[in-house]
Amino acid sequence: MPSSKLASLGEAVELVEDGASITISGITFSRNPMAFIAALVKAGRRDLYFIDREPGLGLDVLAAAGALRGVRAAMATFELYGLMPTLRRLVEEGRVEFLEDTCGAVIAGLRAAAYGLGFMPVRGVLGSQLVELHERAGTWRVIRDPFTGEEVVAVKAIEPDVAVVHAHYCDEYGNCVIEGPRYEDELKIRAARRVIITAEQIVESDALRRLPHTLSSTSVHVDAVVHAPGGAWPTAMYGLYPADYDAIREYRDYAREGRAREWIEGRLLSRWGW
Amino acid sequence: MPSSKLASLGEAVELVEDGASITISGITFSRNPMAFIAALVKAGRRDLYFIDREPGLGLDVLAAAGALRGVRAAMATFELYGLMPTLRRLVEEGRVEFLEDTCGAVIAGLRAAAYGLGFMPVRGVLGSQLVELHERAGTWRVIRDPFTGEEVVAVKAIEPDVAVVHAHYCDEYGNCVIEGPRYEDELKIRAARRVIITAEQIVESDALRRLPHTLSSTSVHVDAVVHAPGGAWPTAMYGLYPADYDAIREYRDYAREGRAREWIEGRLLSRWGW
Amino acid sequence: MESLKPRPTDVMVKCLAELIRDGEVVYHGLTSQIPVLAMAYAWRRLGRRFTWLSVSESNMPVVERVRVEPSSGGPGTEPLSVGVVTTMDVFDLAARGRVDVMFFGAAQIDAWGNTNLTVIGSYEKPKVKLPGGAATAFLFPLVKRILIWARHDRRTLVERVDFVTGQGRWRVERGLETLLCTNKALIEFTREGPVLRALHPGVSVEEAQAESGFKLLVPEEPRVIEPPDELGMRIIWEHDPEGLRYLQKYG
Amino acid sequence: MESLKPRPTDVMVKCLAELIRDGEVVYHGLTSQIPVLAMAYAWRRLGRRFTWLSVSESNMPVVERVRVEPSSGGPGTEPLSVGVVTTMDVFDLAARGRVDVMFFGAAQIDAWGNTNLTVIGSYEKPKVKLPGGAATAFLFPLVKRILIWARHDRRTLVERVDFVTGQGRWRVERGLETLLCTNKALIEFTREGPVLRALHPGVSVEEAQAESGFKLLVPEEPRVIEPPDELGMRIIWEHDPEGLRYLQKYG
Repeated sequence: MPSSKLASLGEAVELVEDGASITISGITFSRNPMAFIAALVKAGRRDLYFIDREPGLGLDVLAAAGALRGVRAAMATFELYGLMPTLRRLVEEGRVEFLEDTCGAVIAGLRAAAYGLGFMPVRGVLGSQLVELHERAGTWRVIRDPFTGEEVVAVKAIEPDVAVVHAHYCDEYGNCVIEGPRYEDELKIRAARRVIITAEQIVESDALRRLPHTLSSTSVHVDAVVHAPGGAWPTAMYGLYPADYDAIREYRDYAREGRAREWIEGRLLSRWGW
Repeated sequence: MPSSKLASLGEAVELVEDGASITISGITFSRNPMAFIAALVKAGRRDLYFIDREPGLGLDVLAAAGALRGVRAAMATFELYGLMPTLRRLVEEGRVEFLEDTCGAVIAGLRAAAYGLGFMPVRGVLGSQLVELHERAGTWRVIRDPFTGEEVVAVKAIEPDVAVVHAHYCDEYGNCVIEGPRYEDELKIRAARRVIITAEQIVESDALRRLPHTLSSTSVHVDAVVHAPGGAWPTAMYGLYPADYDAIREYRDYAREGRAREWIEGRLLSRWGW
Repeated sequence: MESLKPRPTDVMVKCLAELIRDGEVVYHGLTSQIPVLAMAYAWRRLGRRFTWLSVSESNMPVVERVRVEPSSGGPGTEPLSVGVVTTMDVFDLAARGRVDVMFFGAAQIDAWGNTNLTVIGSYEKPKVKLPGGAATAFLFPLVKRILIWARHDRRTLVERVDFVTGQGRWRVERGLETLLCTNKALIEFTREGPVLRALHPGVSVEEAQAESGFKLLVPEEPRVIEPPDELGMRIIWEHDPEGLRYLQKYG
Repeated sequence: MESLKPRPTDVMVKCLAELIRDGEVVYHGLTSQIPVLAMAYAWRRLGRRFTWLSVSESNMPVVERVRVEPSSGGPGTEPLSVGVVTTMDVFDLAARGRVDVMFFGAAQIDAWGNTNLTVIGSYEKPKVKLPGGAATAFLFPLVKRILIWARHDRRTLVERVDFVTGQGRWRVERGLETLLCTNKALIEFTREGPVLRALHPGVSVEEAQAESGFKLLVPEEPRVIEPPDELGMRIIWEHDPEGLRYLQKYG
């Protein structure tokens, strides 16, 4: 039997060290692990390197809390609510480093790590100026297909120190299920060195027996399991609650005025008793 | 709306040409697309090249029907029922070519094809004599990781002409669900040029709405959908029927005596009205 | 329900909708409220039948129930999906040449259809840090027809983009269809150059050219994009009852 | 229920079971009725608690309900799995160094622990076409402890395998644990050579050596593998009521 991994937010946050690279679940305004992000802010984590495909609210909150040294993402956006209110400014001021990536290459890098490989090729990409950026950063290299001789971009494995994924339900060992859109979360779980699952519901393993579907994570992948009902708020949780766009817009307005911290403490941390 | 792909076994078998490379669903004695294999035998297909990770009954039936020119597999076994009764003899007599592969490399090759890539690296493998076989066959090449310089095996994409997958349920467009063990079937669906789904049940698309899980195939992957209840018999179908080991042992005994064809016609083809 | 009078944004929706064909595999990404409306318009007003996929990982949603939200990537926009189809799955299909249509935005676009979603100014010293190209660089070489929507002015339609996020030139040199719907016109990028194919009602060739930072080719009289009719406008409003499409200020 | 008298096959089951440790991640493949029984024995008789995964894509099955069948890859062997965990997923974990124990068969094995599951004779002109190594070549370099089961005779334990399917030497040179349970003995492959660690009851060092095609090292008196006791035998029979384990003729 694998060991029980149940932990509080405060205990699980100890798995993330200052300076760690981190990736989170969801997309812009959906299924971000906001409870855990609150815990990271509360714990005062610094110098995190944030990696994701299409992040939104969770990323800007970490940026506003001063937790980040760098970001690697294919797109960082507040969608109809405009540019990332805080991150945009920090990047423009040169206070946070930003490495722009592209979706297929992020996926290829995560796949390489998930499959225990040093690199993966990716189709497309050639011809974009992103290639220069990444060759300089040492994250991509243009190689030749050993069979056809064709030029192709090789993406170095992206193995975040920690993945934090908010799921629908999970047993104490880390067998979890995400419902609805997955984005790359099942891949992130497999690519990261450490995995923290926050879940709307903790279930008995027996409740997962006879489930005819694949698990989003297994006990072997997971280091901590945290019960965090409502843990994606104000982002959406498929089947359970919609995005709270009023709260997101409110955050955006505070952040544009440089008062994100107020909102984070008054509205987000307070929800978790901090 | 994608187009309806409903077809009879006889219509779908026209998608497989003599000489095609083919992969099938399941493993040894589980979820082989036996109805479709019966259709291939009935149609008298020849010179097929069979690709799979751990095939069993379906492969030997095709071998016994004289449908094969070659096989690429990591293991071809009748498990406790011994060596493949027909295939073993055909390979020993030099009448069917056999390229032995290894599980991780088969997966890597299928992944390459599924991701639209020319090749994929794979961990492990080095040090096995399989490397010589595949370098000679042009299917693997030892390359260096462009980032670390480490030696690694590159597997050329494995893109079968046709994948035939027996699933639990499917709509007319090809949106299908496999329950229980998947083996590599969802990957085979994505690697092959053409995909034929045979299903225990044809369902309305509306019955798949609100399904919070990922589909095993989508309409974009699939070329034909065949209603074939009991279509895995005598191999097992998770949740629906167990392997019919008496029938499998009976086939094995016939095949060992060189009378496989009798069993195939009397017991398998007859089930489908042939 | 607000005014049924079509605005330039609504004409953009129809312009994009008309570029979707029967039987195609169509995918939209983030901040794609206008493409979502174009897909709904193509389905309901133009009767086009295609495979509807999206960054929200929906598949064949009930189109009548589609509603745009401030995010086009969440579970709210396209309910009643047939199962879940991941973006990874769709991108793999794209890499295998199986995706026909994808929509992209652009902060800048040049005469080749190269797009910039990365930065205004230099990458190292950004004047404006843009959101990033998302799948742009990955999908530009892979998708059959790329439909771009952008504002029609000289800050957007530029001689030279500050950063080549989307490799339009790569596409155009290989004859892959690359089209731009602005709030004034429909432009197709070709080997010969950007061709002015159609104009919004009341926009002249001269105005379209004056607001472009590159030379437009006009080999034949551009057609006029008829604005959505009343039924079309009712459909657009049904899918966007709050008028979120106007937030991007295309008019 | 048949005889509770343990046979060599049952001793092999216990020999393998004792090599599974608490907390490990353990996976079995095809034709692995004996490893399945070893896992059940380790769980129920030895009280070992580990993560049970398998080629049947089960996860943490209810061990009491495990029943061996002619196939160890189908849904019948390990019912009541906690969800489905694919073999691909487990192999990826192995590639990341997260799988502790895997079982492999061998038609031939040499002093380095190199195994042959490919062919007797030459690959081009086979005398016997064997099933193939399955995951052998892939997993040999990746899994922490590899447990091999095989017949103890000079046709199996050979000086030189006809084909190196499993790269035992690669493992042994890197100090990775590689052990062999036969129907006579337990042998560990080490940098110094194959060490005779234990013997079945009634088997002498001389007999074990005489039936081996390579020289066994005996640095200390090999222990005797106590056969399963009555409770152990009842457990084995409960999981294999038809005695399928004896079909492979290990005695």
